[in-house]
Amino acid sequence: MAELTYREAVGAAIAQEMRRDKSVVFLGEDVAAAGGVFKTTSGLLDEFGPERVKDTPISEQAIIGAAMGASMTGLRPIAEIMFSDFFAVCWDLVANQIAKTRYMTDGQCSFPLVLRSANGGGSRFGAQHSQSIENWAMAIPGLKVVAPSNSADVKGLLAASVRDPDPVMFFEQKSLYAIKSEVPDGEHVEPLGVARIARTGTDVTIAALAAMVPRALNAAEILQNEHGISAEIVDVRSLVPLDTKTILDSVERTSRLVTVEENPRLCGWGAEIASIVAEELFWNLDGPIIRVTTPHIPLPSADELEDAVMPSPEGIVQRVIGLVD
Amino acid sequence: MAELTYREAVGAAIAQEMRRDKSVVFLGEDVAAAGGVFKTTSGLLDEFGPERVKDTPISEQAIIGAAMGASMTGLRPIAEIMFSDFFAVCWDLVANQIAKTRYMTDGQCSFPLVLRSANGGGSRFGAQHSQSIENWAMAIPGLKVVAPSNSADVKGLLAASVRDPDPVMFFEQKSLYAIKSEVPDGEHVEPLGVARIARTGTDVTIAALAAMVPRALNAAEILQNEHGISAEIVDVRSLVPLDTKTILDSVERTSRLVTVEENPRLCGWGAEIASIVAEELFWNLDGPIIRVTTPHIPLPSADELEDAVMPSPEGIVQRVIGLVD
Amino acid sequence: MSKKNKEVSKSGKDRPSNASKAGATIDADTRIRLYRTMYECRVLEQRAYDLFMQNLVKGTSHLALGQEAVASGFGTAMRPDDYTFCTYRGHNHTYVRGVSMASILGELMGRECGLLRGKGGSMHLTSVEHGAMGSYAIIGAHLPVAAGAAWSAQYRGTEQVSVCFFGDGTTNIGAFHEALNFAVIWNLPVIFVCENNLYMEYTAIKDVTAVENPAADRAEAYGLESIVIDGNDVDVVYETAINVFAKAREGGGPSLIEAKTYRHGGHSRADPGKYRPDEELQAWLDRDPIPMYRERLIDLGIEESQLNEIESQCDAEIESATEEARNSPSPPIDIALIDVWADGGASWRN
Amino acid sequence: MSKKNKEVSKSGKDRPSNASKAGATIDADTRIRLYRTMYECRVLEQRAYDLFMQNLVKGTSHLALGQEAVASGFGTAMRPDDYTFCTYRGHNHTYVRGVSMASILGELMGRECGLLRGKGGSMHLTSVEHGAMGSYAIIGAHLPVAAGAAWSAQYRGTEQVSVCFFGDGTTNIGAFHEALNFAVIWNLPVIFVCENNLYMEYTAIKDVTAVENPAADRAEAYGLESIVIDGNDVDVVYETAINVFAKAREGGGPSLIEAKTYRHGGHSRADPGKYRPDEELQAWLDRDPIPMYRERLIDLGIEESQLNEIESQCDAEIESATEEARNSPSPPIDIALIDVWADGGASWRN
Ligand SMILES: Cc1ncc(C[n+]2csc(CCOP(=O)(O)OP(=O)(O)O)c2C)c(N)n1
Ligand SMILES: Cc1ncc(C[n+]2csc(CCOP(=O)(O)OP(=O)(O)O)c2C)c(N)n1
Ligand SMILES: [Mg+2]
Ligand SMILES: [Mg+2]
Repeated sequence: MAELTYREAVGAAIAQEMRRDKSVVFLGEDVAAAGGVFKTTSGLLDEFGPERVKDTPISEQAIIGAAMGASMTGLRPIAEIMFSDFFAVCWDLVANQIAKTRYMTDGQCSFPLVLRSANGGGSRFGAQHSQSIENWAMAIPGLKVVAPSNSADVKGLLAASVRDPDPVMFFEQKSLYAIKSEVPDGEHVEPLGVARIARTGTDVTIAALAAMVPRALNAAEILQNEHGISAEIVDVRSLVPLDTKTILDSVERTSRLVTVEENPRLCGWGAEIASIVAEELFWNLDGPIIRVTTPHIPLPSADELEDAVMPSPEGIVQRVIGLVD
Repeated sequence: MAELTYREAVGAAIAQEMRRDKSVVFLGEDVAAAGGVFKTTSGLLDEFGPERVKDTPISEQAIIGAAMGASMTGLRPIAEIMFSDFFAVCWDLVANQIAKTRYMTDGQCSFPLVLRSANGGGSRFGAQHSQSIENWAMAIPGLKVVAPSNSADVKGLLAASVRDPDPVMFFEQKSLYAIKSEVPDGEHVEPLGVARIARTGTDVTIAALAAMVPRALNAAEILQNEHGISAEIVDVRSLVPLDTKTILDSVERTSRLVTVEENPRLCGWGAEIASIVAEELFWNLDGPIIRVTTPHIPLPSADELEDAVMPSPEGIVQRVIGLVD
Repeated sequence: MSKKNKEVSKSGKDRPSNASKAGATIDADTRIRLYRTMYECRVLEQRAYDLFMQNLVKGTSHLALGQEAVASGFGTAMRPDDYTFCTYRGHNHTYVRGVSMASILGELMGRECGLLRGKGGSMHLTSVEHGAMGSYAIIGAHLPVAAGAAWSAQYRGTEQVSVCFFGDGTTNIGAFHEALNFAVIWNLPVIFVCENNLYMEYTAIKDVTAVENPAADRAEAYGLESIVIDGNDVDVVYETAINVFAKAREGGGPSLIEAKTYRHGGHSRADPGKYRPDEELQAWLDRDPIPMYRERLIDLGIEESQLNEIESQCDAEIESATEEARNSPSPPIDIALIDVWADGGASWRN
Repeated sequence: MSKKNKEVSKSGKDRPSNASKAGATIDADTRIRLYRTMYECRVLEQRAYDLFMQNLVKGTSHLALGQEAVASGFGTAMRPDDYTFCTYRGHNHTYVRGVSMASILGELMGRECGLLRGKGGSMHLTSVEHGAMGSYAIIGAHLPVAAGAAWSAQYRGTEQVSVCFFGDGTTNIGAFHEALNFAVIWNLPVIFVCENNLYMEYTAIKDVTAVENPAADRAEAYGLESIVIDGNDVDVVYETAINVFAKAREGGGPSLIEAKTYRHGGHSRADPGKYRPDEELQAWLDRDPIPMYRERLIDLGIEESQLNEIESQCDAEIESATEEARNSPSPPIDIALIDVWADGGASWRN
């Protein structure tokens, strides 16, 4: 097993898939010659050439539209949207066109494409470059939604996303790009729609995603060491398809659920999971379902302010203690 | 009290506010000379003239951008987006600019504007002209979100939206446009953020919005007459601000909650309300929280197909019986 | 049936001069095919209108009555594996690729025989089998998608061309601008065809556009040639199409064509189109592409009886297509819950 | 570069001829003001860079070192109640409206004295009090917003003008197209200023744009005059601004200006800008607007001592502003939870 940064795992996954399948092409702003503004795709232009690795103008509708048109005519494009906030300038192509056209055409068209983007806060970029928009995507029927928390999952899930016959929104948490962790050697593909128990526990289930996974793990350590509470951490990994089985099994065992979302409070994915558990496991629950989220505010830029509002290990610990005590 | 259609109530509210306040201006596609494609704004051009009632090109980003720029410099614009699905072509202006700029500027800018749109299904318009996107808006901090179910609320809440100092997304349910109901005479303004108990009941609380309110009321009649179940119907009316007090009070009394959403399943507003109740009223609940939604699919066009997938009174009745029995 | 078209110009009338030039290279069989195609489109959409008025078409419907020359001219010039991207006003564009009348009417009526079995409706006709890659109902979206299909063809080296039809109103939306620039810098085999019918829904394009020719006057902003053609003259349309297809297939890159035309009816549903001046409407009815072309064919020596024969065939076809669609059952309800995903399902959980 | 740059004035330097023409109408006080403003911008952003390298500016920062003539020329020509809309590369555009150096540096450093008390950061400088209506960080968004402010001024009859600054890369996004058309058809008092610094982030604009002058070559697509100016010559910028402001205030409608310029540094943060050829960078460093203008002023008879004096004043100003910002505390945490709504709150429920 090699250690790769989360950033390197992105490039490794794309390279793995481009080597395997000539129909995989890649486009985005500053992705080719410059290797991406987060340096996730350095080296791809050199290896695969300008026919397959393409720099675009600042035209997100054209980027996504091109990926859509190419995917429905035989290619498997990967498109990068630099910051996930910018999906707002091309949301029609994503939410109204790509997501709906298979259904509307009675299954005639397929859209095997991946839309990758840097998502989430913690980098002091301010409200328009820090959003966690995985819940925007989850709300749209027809999109698969993936958000990995570590390098191995980046590589395996991105590879699976490229191979998937449906459109996948692949959210990379930008504050994780520099983090190293182990990635299996050789070809690595991890199925979509399978959550991962990142830590086993017996008193409470904490469901988390992307950057919230290390924070939840951190909280679990504190809970164990300082409060004798045993938390099970579920890394949700894929919001669509959602591995409700793993989540429900865990809550059945622990009888308590806390979700930890980076997105602002209203209509986050945690609400969806909470509502599933409140319907399907109501009689097993030993207490209220708690959601830890960013407040329903845009993210501030200054470091102390941003840190104060995003879910923190300490904040998670407080909420869990309140629930379990 | 006069009887007005839901459609006429829209025009009546705009006219009432334009008469009162010269800073209110109105723009959109085909809204002036043609009076709107849903004929909601007929007569406004004649009464207020082409300086205040303006037809635009098919340029939704320019429409919303113009409303934003005008609102931050002294006007109170009302902008129409013809079908709410089209917010996807201008979502950046709505979600990233209008919603966030007051916060980002430390409160320097105000955006007293209203974005009106025809929302929802039931008119056989197919997947790109039938969405209920109130949950898209609810997910964005900085937007107020209103969706009336009857003519009086259209008039009162639209008037209040125009007077509100913050951006309001005002969703008109297009299948309700032709429905008549009573509207108070004279100036009518109804505060935002207050839910309405549309029917009192004791066994279960059903929270509904817009076109789902008459369906829920219909279901309540069947439940009462055929099953002896007394359902309380809460017309949520405003998703942001959300009148959690009225909802929680009702559930406290009935001990059971069913939400009826028109939007597709994942991350709908019902999930948010379910999660609030699952946290704050957990110990009062006598059973699981049930969400009735459209399945997580795009809406089909053919009438039988569309009717089969949207929440129906019969469907609501079935779910409530399952819960209360 | 094979009189040389030089004589066209002799017959005079208000026919643009480039029409007769076009005539010079179009053979009689093609002309007959162009006429038949236009006539078929006409009866198809007239029937759609009747069915709408009988409340057998629900929701909405956008007809291109009067604009048949554009669809027919381009459709006839296409290779079977070329791609068509069109709008909600796309019945003709879909039909000319070889889709049956019954499956179009069936879709409008939400019947099982419908092209999409009722899941898409009037605004979303698609037949991938015929290269009809979809009818798009949100203004502007399909321009970049058409560019994407052209990119794919270029990458795969197939010499397929992607053709994108849209209205005058579409030239003012952002996606138009992005797609045009994109297509040019990547030198894509895509043809953008603006059908300028002078109106958006109820608003005249001239009232909301900074230039006179909303597409052609912007061509230079993308380094493209400015091309305005008479969209009611099917010879002109056809010949223009042949030229830009050849250019695209040879690696000459994209083209933007503005075809001036007019819709005889309203924008959609039962819109009577009253916002249009009577004289304007009349002038365009006088330039109805179908009788205009009929007259030309007769001038060219084609037997009227042959045209009559074609017309009766089409009239019979539309009757049987209507019967087929009317007799088709409602789609099975369970198809509403399939085909969100490529595995055929709609499930978001395990 | 532009056709206007061909003649060389008698001083023998590569000064465009229209610059000396511009000189003819600009009085000495204004020239001094232009020089001082450019110099202030320069020291302000050099300091911002130093603070970034010391890790006192977090997140990101986009400098316009080398582009000071555009901000200074336009800023000096504005009326105090005009509106500025700019981008993340907007420190200078905000500063020239009268905002203090300390509040700008404080915002970059996330301090309480910051213009937005740390809630916006480097990319969102705004001072409504000074007509600086915001710095927008998603490409294209502010063009329609600036048009909206112009619409408001037109409706209120105030003769205010709205000025919108953006980069070359912004000309390829949809909002550019929509805003331009919209401004023209409503004849709005808005001035669109494209600062063409030849690059987007790390990609050259020429590699992704169908025309040579990404803004000016599109002016005609909106019925506008095509205007390219030397954005490094503050006289040219100032005089151009005076002209288009006068036109806008008289009801003459919008203008689009393309100002050719160059950023001396990278796109953002610590980008060394290595994707740019050395000779290109050197040629533009040789045309640095500040020494170029200094020389011209001396040629025109302004005492060098006066310029030295101005420079020392600015150098002192930036030191004290830096001290003020450094000494300012972190913002109180509770401001993170206010001002989502006009009532000052952030609550979504009762
Ligand atoms: C983004 C968007 N805005 C508005 C509409 C509503 N709409 C449907 S058709 C139409 C007019 C389009 O005009 P044009 O492009 O000229 O095409 P035509 O209908 O004349 O063929 C409008 C405004 C839409 N479908 N999508
Ligand atoms: C919609 C959108 N796409 C991409 C970006 C990322 N981005 C920020 S600045 C920039 C380059 C902009 O270039 P230009 O318009 O020339 O302005 P400059 O930075 O040169 O001043 C890009 C691509 C963005 N902020 N918004
Ligand atoms: Mg039109
Ligand atoms: Mg630039």
